[in-house]
Amino acid sequence: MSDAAPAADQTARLQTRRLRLRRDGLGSRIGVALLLSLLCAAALIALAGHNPLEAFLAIVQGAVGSQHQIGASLNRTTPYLLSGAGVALCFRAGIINIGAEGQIAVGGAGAAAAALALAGAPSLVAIPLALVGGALAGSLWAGLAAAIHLGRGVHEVLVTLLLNFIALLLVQQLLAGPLGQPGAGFLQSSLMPRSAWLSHLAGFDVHAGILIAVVAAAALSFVLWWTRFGFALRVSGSSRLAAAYAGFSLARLTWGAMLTAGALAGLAGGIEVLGMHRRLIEGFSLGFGFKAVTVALLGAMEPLAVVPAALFVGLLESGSLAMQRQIGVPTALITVIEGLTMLFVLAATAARR
Amino acid sequence: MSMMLDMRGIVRRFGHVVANDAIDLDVAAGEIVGLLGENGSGKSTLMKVLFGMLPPDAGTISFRGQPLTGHTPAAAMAAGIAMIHQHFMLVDAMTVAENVMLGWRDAGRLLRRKEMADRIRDVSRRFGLDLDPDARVAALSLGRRQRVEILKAILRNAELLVLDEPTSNLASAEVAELLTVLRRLRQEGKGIIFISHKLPEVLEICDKVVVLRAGRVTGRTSVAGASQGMLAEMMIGRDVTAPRPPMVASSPGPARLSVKDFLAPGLARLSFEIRRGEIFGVAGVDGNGQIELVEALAGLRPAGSGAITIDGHDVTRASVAARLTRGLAYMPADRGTTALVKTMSVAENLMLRDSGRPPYGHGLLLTRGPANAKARALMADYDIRARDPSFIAGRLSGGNQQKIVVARELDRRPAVLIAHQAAWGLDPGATHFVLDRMLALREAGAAILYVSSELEEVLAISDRIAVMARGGFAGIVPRGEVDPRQLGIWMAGRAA
Amino acid sequence: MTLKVSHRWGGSLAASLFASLFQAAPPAAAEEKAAMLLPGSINDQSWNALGYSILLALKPHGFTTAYTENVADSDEAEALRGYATQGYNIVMGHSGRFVSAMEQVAPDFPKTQFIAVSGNEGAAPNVMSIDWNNAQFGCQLGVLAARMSKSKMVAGVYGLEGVPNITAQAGGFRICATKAGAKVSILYVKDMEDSAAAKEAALSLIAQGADVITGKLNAAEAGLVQAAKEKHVYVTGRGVDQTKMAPDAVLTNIVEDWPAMFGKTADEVKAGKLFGNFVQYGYDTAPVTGGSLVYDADKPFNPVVPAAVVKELDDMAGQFKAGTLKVEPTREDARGGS
Amino acid sequence: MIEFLAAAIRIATPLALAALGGILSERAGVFAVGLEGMMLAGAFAAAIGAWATSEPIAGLLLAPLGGGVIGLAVAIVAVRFRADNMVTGLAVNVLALGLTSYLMRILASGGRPVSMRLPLLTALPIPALSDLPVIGPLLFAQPPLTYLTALGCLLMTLFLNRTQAGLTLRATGENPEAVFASGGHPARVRMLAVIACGAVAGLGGAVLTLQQVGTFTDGMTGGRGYMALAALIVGRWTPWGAAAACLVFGAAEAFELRLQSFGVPVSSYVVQMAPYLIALTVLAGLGQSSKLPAAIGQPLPSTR
Repeated sequence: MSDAAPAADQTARLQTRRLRLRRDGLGSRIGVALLLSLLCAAALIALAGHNPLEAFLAIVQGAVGSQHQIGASLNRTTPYLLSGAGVALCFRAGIINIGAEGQIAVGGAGAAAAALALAGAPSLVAIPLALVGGALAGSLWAGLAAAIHLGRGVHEVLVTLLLNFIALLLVQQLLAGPLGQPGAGFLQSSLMPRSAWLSHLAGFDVHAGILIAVVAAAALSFVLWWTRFGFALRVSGSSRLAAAYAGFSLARLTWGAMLTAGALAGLAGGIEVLGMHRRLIEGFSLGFGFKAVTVALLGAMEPLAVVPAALFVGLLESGSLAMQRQIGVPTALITVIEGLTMLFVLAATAARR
Repeated sequence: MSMMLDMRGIVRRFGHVVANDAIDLDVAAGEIVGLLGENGSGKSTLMKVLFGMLPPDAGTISFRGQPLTGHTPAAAMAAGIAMIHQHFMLVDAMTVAENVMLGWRDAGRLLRRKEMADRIRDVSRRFGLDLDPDARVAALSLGRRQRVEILKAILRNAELLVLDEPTSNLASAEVAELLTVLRRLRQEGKGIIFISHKLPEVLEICDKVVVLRAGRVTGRTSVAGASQGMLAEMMIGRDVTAPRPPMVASSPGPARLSVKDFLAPGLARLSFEIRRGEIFGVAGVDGNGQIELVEALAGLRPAGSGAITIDGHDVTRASVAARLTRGLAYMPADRGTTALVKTMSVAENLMLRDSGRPPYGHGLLLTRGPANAKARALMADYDIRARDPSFIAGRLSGGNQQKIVVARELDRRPAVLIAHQAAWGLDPGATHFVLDRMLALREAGAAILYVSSELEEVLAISDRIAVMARGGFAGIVPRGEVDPRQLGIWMAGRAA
Repeated sequence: MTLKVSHRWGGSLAASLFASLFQAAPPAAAEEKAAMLLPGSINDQSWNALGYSILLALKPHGFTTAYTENVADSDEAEALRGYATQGYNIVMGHSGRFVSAMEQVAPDFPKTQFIAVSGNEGAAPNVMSIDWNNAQFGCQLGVLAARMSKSKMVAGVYGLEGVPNITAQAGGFRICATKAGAKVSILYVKDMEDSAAAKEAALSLIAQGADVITGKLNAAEAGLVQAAKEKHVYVTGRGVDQTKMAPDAVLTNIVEDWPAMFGKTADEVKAGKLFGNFVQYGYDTAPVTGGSLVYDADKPFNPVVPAAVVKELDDMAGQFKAGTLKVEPTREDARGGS
Repeated sequence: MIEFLAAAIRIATPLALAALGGILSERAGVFAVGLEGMMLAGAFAAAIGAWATSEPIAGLLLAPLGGGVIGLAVAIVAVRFRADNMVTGLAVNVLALGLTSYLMRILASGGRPVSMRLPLLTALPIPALSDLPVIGPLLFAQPPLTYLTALGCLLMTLFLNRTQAGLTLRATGENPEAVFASGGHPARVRMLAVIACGAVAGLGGAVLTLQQVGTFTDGMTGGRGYMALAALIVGRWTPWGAAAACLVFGAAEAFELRLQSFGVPVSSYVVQMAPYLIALTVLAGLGQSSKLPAAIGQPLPSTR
């Protein structure tokens, strides 16, 4: 190594990172895709007899119109960021994991069970342990999918999908049984002990989850670009033959990616429970699975780029409530935008493959 | 005799490479024309031009008196030209009849299955094809599959059949059967272009022979009076035995790679040793077990029986990673999806198989700084022309891509190197470079298995040369005793 | 609760600057406004459509109204807060599931009344739940079903096993139908919105011999009526619309009188009062009973219901009112199966 | 027992129709993950057609159109742009869910609820046959779309095995190069197959609106498209096989409902897992022996 190398490599690294995102004009392609889906959305809004500009303005206002709303949008972003980063990792390795929804649900249950069991413990113990409980539960659920996929050769899409349905029922069962709050008006657990609540960041109505999520995304990005495991994942996602040639075990990579993604989704579930609802409540994870896929795609399967992608979806959804509140455009529009965005991004990013 | 096919002055370039340089080719009805040439001599390009898959840069084609210009494969087929590819265009999961009916107007929109089956049996009997219309293609031998292709062509009233390397995948009994079929076709007045390297077959079946080398016609003769030696010289050139890099006769040391009674699917029982400082060249037509051999040695295919040892250590069932630590390097022929990850950077491709070792990695982590420095050094050393280590490998030229593979595998200072088609697709300069590096490795004491279908390359650098045919070695000969005629005969599948 | 109001004003300069750019005009103070959050779509022709009608019913009380539908669990708190911030006096959530979120949001908006429709608990001083007595009406349906059944087998289809108001209605149904001499079978379906699945559930019960079907579902309720219509058995519905679907099959509907339940509360909130309790309407809180049995506009029951049965049901209502009859179902009463 | 089988048939009908569509798509080489969205769009279009005209037949005509539009979206993105099949399928499922809900509200002018009461397609007993004991009421007194499903299995089998188009379609899923070499257009075949898949799956959705419940509600397919996908894999990409698998799933669900009424000691939630557990078990049991069409999910070379 020459003396000048470190500095030169520093710049090279930065260039690499920038190149990676700019490769094939990926960033601008995604930008165009976003723009197109917003245009379609505008047409739909106009079709409903509303002013698209007004509706978009309402979305922006609802998303970032006040300090509080910024916080709310960030809270909304958190689970998408965590689960989306995990899904991105799997996609990178060529594993289509659409089980985030189930993993989030089970993770939420795991965190709630841990937090309830830890009643009386100080926050410094209760919160980390509860989150670890969530991550473990999510990992376990993803591991089950990996085991069936690898052991029996069932396509991972079908396995993770069917396990989603089962996970939701499992959580309902837990809420109707051992985790349920007696006498509550709904299927929900008791309120978590206060020591297990995720604290809020000063100045914003945003819980610490967003920090955990950003750190997790950064860590994942580190794993992907700076570790041998991440390298192996990227190789196997690009070419399974090359991965075998390089001496990587595909089974082991699948386990690694699935368990990691499961842990992140489980963590997302745990954060939702400890930070948002403060209890496990029926249906808290509904629809998160597909959002995770959207976010992973939008983020071009790069954990750090998943951050703005999750933020986009988070802002969009948090703003959509305001849109319906103020102008009366149905919130179903947001689902349309998400679907269109996925399609356009897919078309835009696949075209060069 | 008026010609059925008349190709005049066909020119086709790829960039600076002239793949076809003013080639004339004509075929009469009831005539079998042999098209001979090494890999890369321009045969397939010429046929693609004929079949409308590539437009020529210059030249004319006329078929049965009609000019063929700007045509598509469909138009070529409609005109009566049929191509039987080396890799069959068959649907394995379907029956013979279904494959015949696929895309064929006469089969009817509502398939006339019974009628078709009858016609298949009929034609099959008439031409001695021996095909059952209800047999599933996946269950057929390669020879039978080829006959399905011929059957398709006949049923579709093809007048001119182009057979691309039709015998390369066949067992000898099947070759004989194929030649019988071709004679029948000739009797029926079909024209046939028979593309091959295999001299005995060409001499046996063809009426006349056209030989290509480096995109030009280097010989044109009637088979009457032609000999194998003469054809081999036209095909391979006269200077085959002259080594380009000056080679010092090696003083071989102890065996580094030893293969004993090794047997795996696609291979005949093999035993050989490569010693310290020796390059063992394997020549032969593609598809005779080369890929099976190198992948088994590299650990990418399960071993059948027998033993492989590297420096005395048994690696017969060792993983890829374990073989790597034993000092086995491997340059696969499949650059696109195995040897390189095209979407990744030069640096990442350089560390593909060594990511766990310094300078690329340490423990679980990658060490990017040292890895990049190393990549720069290798890029300089091996003349890999990329802007910087982060440049995407897939964007580089084929030569530069191959240099990445060479750099990666040689830099490890392997005990044993397996190189498969290591110079494939490279320009002469790059080829020279690669060969030089191998010779340097040989000097350093490695054992090298050099597998290529380019005979010249193999001859240029090998200490001993084996010819692979039908999954085994047809013969092994030391460098000093090479007789091109004998090699040609071995390549054609006749054991010594 | 954990949200410190002061923080809302103590944020970073950049954020408030940014915020001020987008801040909407402050809401006019004098206006009385009510908003409704719905867990599903107002198009479900059942529970959420009902919620929408509650909202409309507040208009005569002088409220301007707004709603948000398909509010996901994770959006609940945000949606509640959104309306509260906009100065809505009453913010309703159309399900017991909203109580949890209201509990969190309410302390920041001490002047807003939060009401969970069909919840069963009050939480903060300004979070109340309103529901009607599912057990009483479930019990009446049980007796009606038992009397109208020829096979003496009656059945109910519900969703979300274990939710209190489901337990109350299903349990009440089983207790009273059993007492009236019928065998009771209860089925839980996975999705209260999936009418095809609910119809299938009803058909399976009919196949086992049940000839009167009841239930408490959302969009899926229509599936029960459809099944009964096709198999020519009796069914009870959730609104006069369902009578129109199958006038011969529908015996009666529980028509929930939310406007009445809300009207009084709304007026008092307008006058500045806040509630933090659980109010359950029933025959014992007459004149507002929370619901009533209605076949169509002027008749409580299908004409096929004999006068004697009608009288028995009326008597039951009287006993509930007088407090001489009480039904308190348990999870065991509401269990699935027969 | 008859009633149990009848229930299995009813539950299986929409699944089987969707699976039939899925067979077209998958045998042409495109994963049919979008079935859910195609069914939903079909259900929606059927509801709109029947609602606007008060004629179920109008709904029936519109349903394939609804599903076909979603099919078209898949065709463009997955075939033309060569995007990943699986993720494209998921994307159109999201799109269909959003679009149907949104359009429903637009139609209801300004977001007010629509009360949609649709005329239902009623059972058409086949004279004489329907009087047969046991199988009469079971098989010959069905509503039209159920007959259509059976007919569809027959026609699809004939189409795949007995027509040039079917042959080409299957070959496209196995070896598109062979199709190209024989003068066909693999990309065109795939696009048409996916659009046809949408149309047939749309009819599957119409079973729900026009034959079973008589109304449209948001997301009313509730995962049935995914079950149809599992069924066509279990049924090894053959029409009768897929239909049989749908019947097994239908039976599993019918069994689940009946299991509850026996008063098993576990909660309804556990019992409701049954169909999914059965699907997973069957898939795992088949394991790798269920051989996919050889070229499924592989994008075509861009030159073709």
